[in-house]
Amino acid sequence: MRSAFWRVLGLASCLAVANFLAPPAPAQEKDKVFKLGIVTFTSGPGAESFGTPGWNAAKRLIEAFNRGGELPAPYDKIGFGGRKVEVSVIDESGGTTKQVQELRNAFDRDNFDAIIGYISSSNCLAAAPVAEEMKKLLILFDCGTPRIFEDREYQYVFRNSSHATMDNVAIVRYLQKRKIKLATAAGINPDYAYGRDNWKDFIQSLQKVLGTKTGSELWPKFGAGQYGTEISALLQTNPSIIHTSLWGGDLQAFILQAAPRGLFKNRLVAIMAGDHVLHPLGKRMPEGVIIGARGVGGPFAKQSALNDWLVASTQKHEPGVLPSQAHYRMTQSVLGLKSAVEKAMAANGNKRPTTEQIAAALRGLEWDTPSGKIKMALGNGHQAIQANAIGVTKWDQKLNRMIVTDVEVFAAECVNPPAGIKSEDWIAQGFPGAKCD
Amino acid sequence: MSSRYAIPLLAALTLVILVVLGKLLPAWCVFLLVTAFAKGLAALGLVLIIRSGLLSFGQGLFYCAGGYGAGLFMLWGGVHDAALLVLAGGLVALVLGAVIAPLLAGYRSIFFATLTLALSMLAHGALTKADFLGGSDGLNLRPPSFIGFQPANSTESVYALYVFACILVVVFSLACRVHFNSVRGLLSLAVRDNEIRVEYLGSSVRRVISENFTAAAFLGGIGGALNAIAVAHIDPELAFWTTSGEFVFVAILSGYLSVAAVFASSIALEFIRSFSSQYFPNAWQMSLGIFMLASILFLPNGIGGLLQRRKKRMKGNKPA
Amino acid sequence: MQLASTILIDGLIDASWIFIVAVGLTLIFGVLNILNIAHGNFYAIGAYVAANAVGIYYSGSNPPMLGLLAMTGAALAAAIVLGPLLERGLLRFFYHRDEIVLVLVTYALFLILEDATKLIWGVNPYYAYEPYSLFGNVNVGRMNYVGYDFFLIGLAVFIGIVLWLGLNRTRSGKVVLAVIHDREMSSAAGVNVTKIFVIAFTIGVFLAALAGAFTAPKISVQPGLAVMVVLLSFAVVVIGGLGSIEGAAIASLIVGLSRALAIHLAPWAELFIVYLVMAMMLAVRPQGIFAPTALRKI
Amino acid sequence: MSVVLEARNLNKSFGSVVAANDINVTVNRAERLGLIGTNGAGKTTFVNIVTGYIKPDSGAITLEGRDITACEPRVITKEGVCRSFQVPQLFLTLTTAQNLAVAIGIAQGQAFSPYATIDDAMAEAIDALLERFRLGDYRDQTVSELPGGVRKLIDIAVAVTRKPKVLLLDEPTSGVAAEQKFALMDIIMSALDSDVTVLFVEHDMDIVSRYAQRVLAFYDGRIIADDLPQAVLENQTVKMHITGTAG
Repeated sequence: MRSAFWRVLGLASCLAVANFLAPPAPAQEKDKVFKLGIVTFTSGPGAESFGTPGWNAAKRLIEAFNRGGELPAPYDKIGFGGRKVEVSVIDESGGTTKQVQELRNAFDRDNFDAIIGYISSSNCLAAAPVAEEMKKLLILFDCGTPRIFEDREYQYVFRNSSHATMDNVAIVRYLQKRKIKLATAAGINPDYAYGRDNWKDFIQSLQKVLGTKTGSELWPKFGAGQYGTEISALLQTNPSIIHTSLWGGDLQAFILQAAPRGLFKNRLVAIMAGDHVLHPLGKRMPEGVIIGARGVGGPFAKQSALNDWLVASTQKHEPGVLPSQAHYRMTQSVLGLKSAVEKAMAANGNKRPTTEQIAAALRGLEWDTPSGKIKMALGNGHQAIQANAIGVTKWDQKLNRMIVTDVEVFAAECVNPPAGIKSEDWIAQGFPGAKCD
Repeated sequence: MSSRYAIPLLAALTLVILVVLGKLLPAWCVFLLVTAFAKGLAALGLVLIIRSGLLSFGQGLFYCAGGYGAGLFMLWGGVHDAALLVLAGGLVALVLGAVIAPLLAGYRSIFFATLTLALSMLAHGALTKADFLGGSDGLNLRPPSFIGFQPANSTESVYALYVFACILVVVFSLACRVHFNSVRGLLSLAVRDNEIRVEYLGSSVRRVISENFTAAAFLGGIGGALNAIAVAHIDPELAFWTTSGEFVFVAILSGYLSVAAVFASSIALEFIRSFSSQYFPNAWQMSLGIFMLASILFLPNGIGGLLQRRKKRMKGNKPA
Repeated sequence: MQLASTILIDGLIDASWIFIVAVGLTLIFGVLNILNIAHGNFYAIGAYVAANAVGIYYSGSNPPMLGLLAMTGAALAAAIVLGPLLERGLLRFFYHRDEIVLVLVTYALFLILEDATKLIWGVNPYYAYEPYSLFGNVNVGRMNYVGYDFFLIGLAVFIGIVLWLGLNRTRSGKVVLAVIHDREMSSAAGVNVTKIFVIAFTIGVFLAALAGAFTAPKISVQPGLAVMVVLLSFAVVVIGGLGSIEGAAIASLIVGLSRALAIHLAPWAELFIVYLVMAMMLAVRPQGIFAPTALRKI
Repeated sequence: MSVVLEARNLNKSFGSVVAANDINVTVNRAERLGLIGTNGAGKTTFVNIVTGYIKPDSGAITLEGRDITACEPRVITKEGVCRSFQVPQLFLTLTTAQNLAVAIGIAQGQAFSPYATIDDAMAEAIDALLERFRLGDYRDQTVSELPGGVRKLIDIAVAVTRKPKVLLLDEPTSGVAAEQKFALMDIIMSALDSDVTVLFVEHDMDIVSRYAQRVLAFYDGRIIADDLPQAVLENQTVKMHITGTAG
């Protein structure tokens, strides 16, 4: 018995000490660089559509910053305010317990100055209070749930892109603006919180604005891959519009299986986050599908020096690939952080700012990105709002790729709730305070 | 020293050492130990079932029940004391276990394993659908207090959590150790070895299995509640089959002979995972898989078997 | 009426796919007594190699129909490489261990192959869409189907019959059945169990890879495929009775039809319908529909 | 003499095989009964029916007048009918002492009190039992490492922890070398209390005639003779079908 206990304690302390001794870099070097961690899916179902594009975008951006002068002003300074940035990736797979462990390790063991990350809403929810408790800077980049800044206040946690409410509100506004009459609406959404929230936002907005009746609601399992029966059910009920928040491999499989069966003919299909499958599917993506890109990015991006840089850098490293929502949302996040660090530095007499100073600088900040201006308008200046665009897919013979036409862009204040009201209530009350040109 | 006091004394000593060790280690490491302890407690429960010759692939169900039990007790009941929360989580799992146990006690081997798996996947599905519990996104918990003590900062709260976890681990290890040595403990092994003889001695195999399963559920709930408090978040993933798979791995790696080995395995798993995430971000699952294969291959009786063998050899070498 | 026939056809299409996916798992369990969690990885690998093969095949001007053979060939090649390698190089070291330990071994294998697949093929999607349009479209009543899905029904029936005949009507098949029934006895009777194990495992891997290969035209082949099919196959194999080909066929029908029923009539239940069927089935018939019953001798 | 166990009109068939064909037996207290018959004659089936492992198609078993036919083995054991097995049913990974501890714990109703340990009283009981069955040398050895004859003894020692009224021994000397059989039976018989009713299945006629007071001869699921050992062994039908010494 005794030896057992000792041995175990020995093992534990050996492991611990080994860990303890290994990582810390010399203090001097630590001061010079800004250590940035990116948490994103590098494995599993999220890797292809959002995880890897997000990480690629961050990596290239940081590389460009470190070389300096590659991006247009105001992003032409080296690194973050002259400080080189060291960036590394952490896999988001493995569940919330693992993510909380890894976040603690990242701040406490690996001394990251800031973390940008999380695609999964449950990981965002779990990670945010940890960063807050540790008083470390965390910027959420992709997850959709509005709950994070609506449920509590944060000092150290930000989301440099909008939450998911506008993705669906914008589609409904689009239908309204284009005066499309719809008798019934059906939904096919993945059966987990993200899919359920999206459908709820969509159908409630639709009922408020157009008074459309609800048709069938289908709830395939996340990662199901087989949609034959769902497609039959949709054909059977024959709704005027089908809404979906499927994404990644699921969305591609759905489209590949639905298109040959004529699901996209004679009715509207609205894919709230559809831009990221345009490039991989190419010609197999049907025409006439209403899509959004969770912001004015991807095929909706307006010509600007910043956007030109993003497109050029993406195509240089991934020939033939056009940047999509994950690239844009990551770019937004990194640019926001850079702006905040540099603003805080200027306020601090060009000395290295503290985490608190960076957070103060980021709070309520506005900055330019390839997807337009981002404003930290909600959650006491911690939650961004941004404009959104909706359009319809069309094959462009000349460019030999799918483009979007009939685009409508909605101002950030038009499709996002104002400060102080929960998204749910905002929709339920009929969008009070919305400012649409 | 009488052998009667040897084990409690050793437990007290271990607690002191662990508590001191926690002061010396960095906070991230201490936190990793807390989560390892939480998983270890659930795996310890699984060991109880394994000792009666069965293996549950649904221990995550109780880990999840404990987590939600503690979490909802905090969010709805307004209770913030860690001890009460963990107790609540344990009791919720205990009740659930006690209800399910008699239904499962007639199943053996792979059927027992798959049925427990199916039940925990059903719970996973149900929680994913439960919008009022946050669905798949789950719920955030608030920071706990520890018998009136409210930690002021991150380091303090991690350490308080760690001391609390150490107490749980030592208390339940002690309870299990004493139980393993008891007649009832032997009866579990007897069921595993030969159910027919147990029945022909006038004892009920179903009862042994039901009790062990319920006790395992309780420990799973305690572990789950501890994890919930530590991570401050609960979601249906806790009942997913991969969570249960981890407990199975820890339990198999530790073997059924030693309580300490359960926590050693759990700690080893967490550190290996953490290291491989750090050094091989693109192949951490592979490193974990290789570690699992190697440990199954080279430690056929688990870490506990290793300890036991050493002990035996030492005993054998003693001069007569 | 239309609804009933739609549910039936959807259920059948789903069932055939499920059967192709799960039958290899039940074969491996029957012969080797391994509940193989890595089954999904073989499925994923099958999808990847088929996508590669389709990509190469259709870039030339080859007869379109024979693309199906290219997919089969790719799956076969993957199985011939992986089957013997994993059975001889890994699994056999664990045969004397408890069956639960073997489950854990395949879980480790699952983790390893998951990353290995990603390291080989990366995270970008692969497509094998050409074969999906080979059979055109079929109208049943007002409902429009893709002919390829009916081809899959045929394929499932074909695989089922070949396996059944192979096991019940050939000499070597009967030997395999004998091994399924009583491993020690057949070993004592001079059956080369080692050889049977290698062959059965390889066939199991081939069936999984084949399932992946023929699913590839309908999906985007990318990370995360494996984990999706593991639990589904488990459920089917458990419902049908571990190790029973007939059971797997019936269970696939049950699961396929209950899924179709759920999606058409109670879509909210789709998420857990499979586990519900599985739990209910286990409660009623713990050994599955078809399972050899063992009575312990004292 | 008081009747302790009675079997009336027992019938049991497995498919086309009739394993018990109208079995009628009355057993008196403290009797020593030998059960003989070829393999498949129905001896073990009889033992299995009496102890509840197999339910008869018809007929009844009564213990001291109470019907126990429908009872589970566990209940029958508690009622005082205990048994050993042809292949000893022991806890192979436990030591001899632990096997006995489990048995004693169950017998004394302590097995389910979660923290009843092997205290001094139980250790004494274990040692006494080991002494009775001359198993002292094997006390702390794991059962799986012990030879067959020793396991037979442990199997019986475990069975008597409950102080049974009726003890059924299924081939207690099978698998033991011929020259050791008598020694083994001597140990067994001397270890048993004199008021225990013992039924033992045996192939060796010398053993039967030495240790049984009465013999039941089974053939084809029926009892073809039920008498004093000498009378049964000289019965012509028995000679023809069982002992093979006829003509």
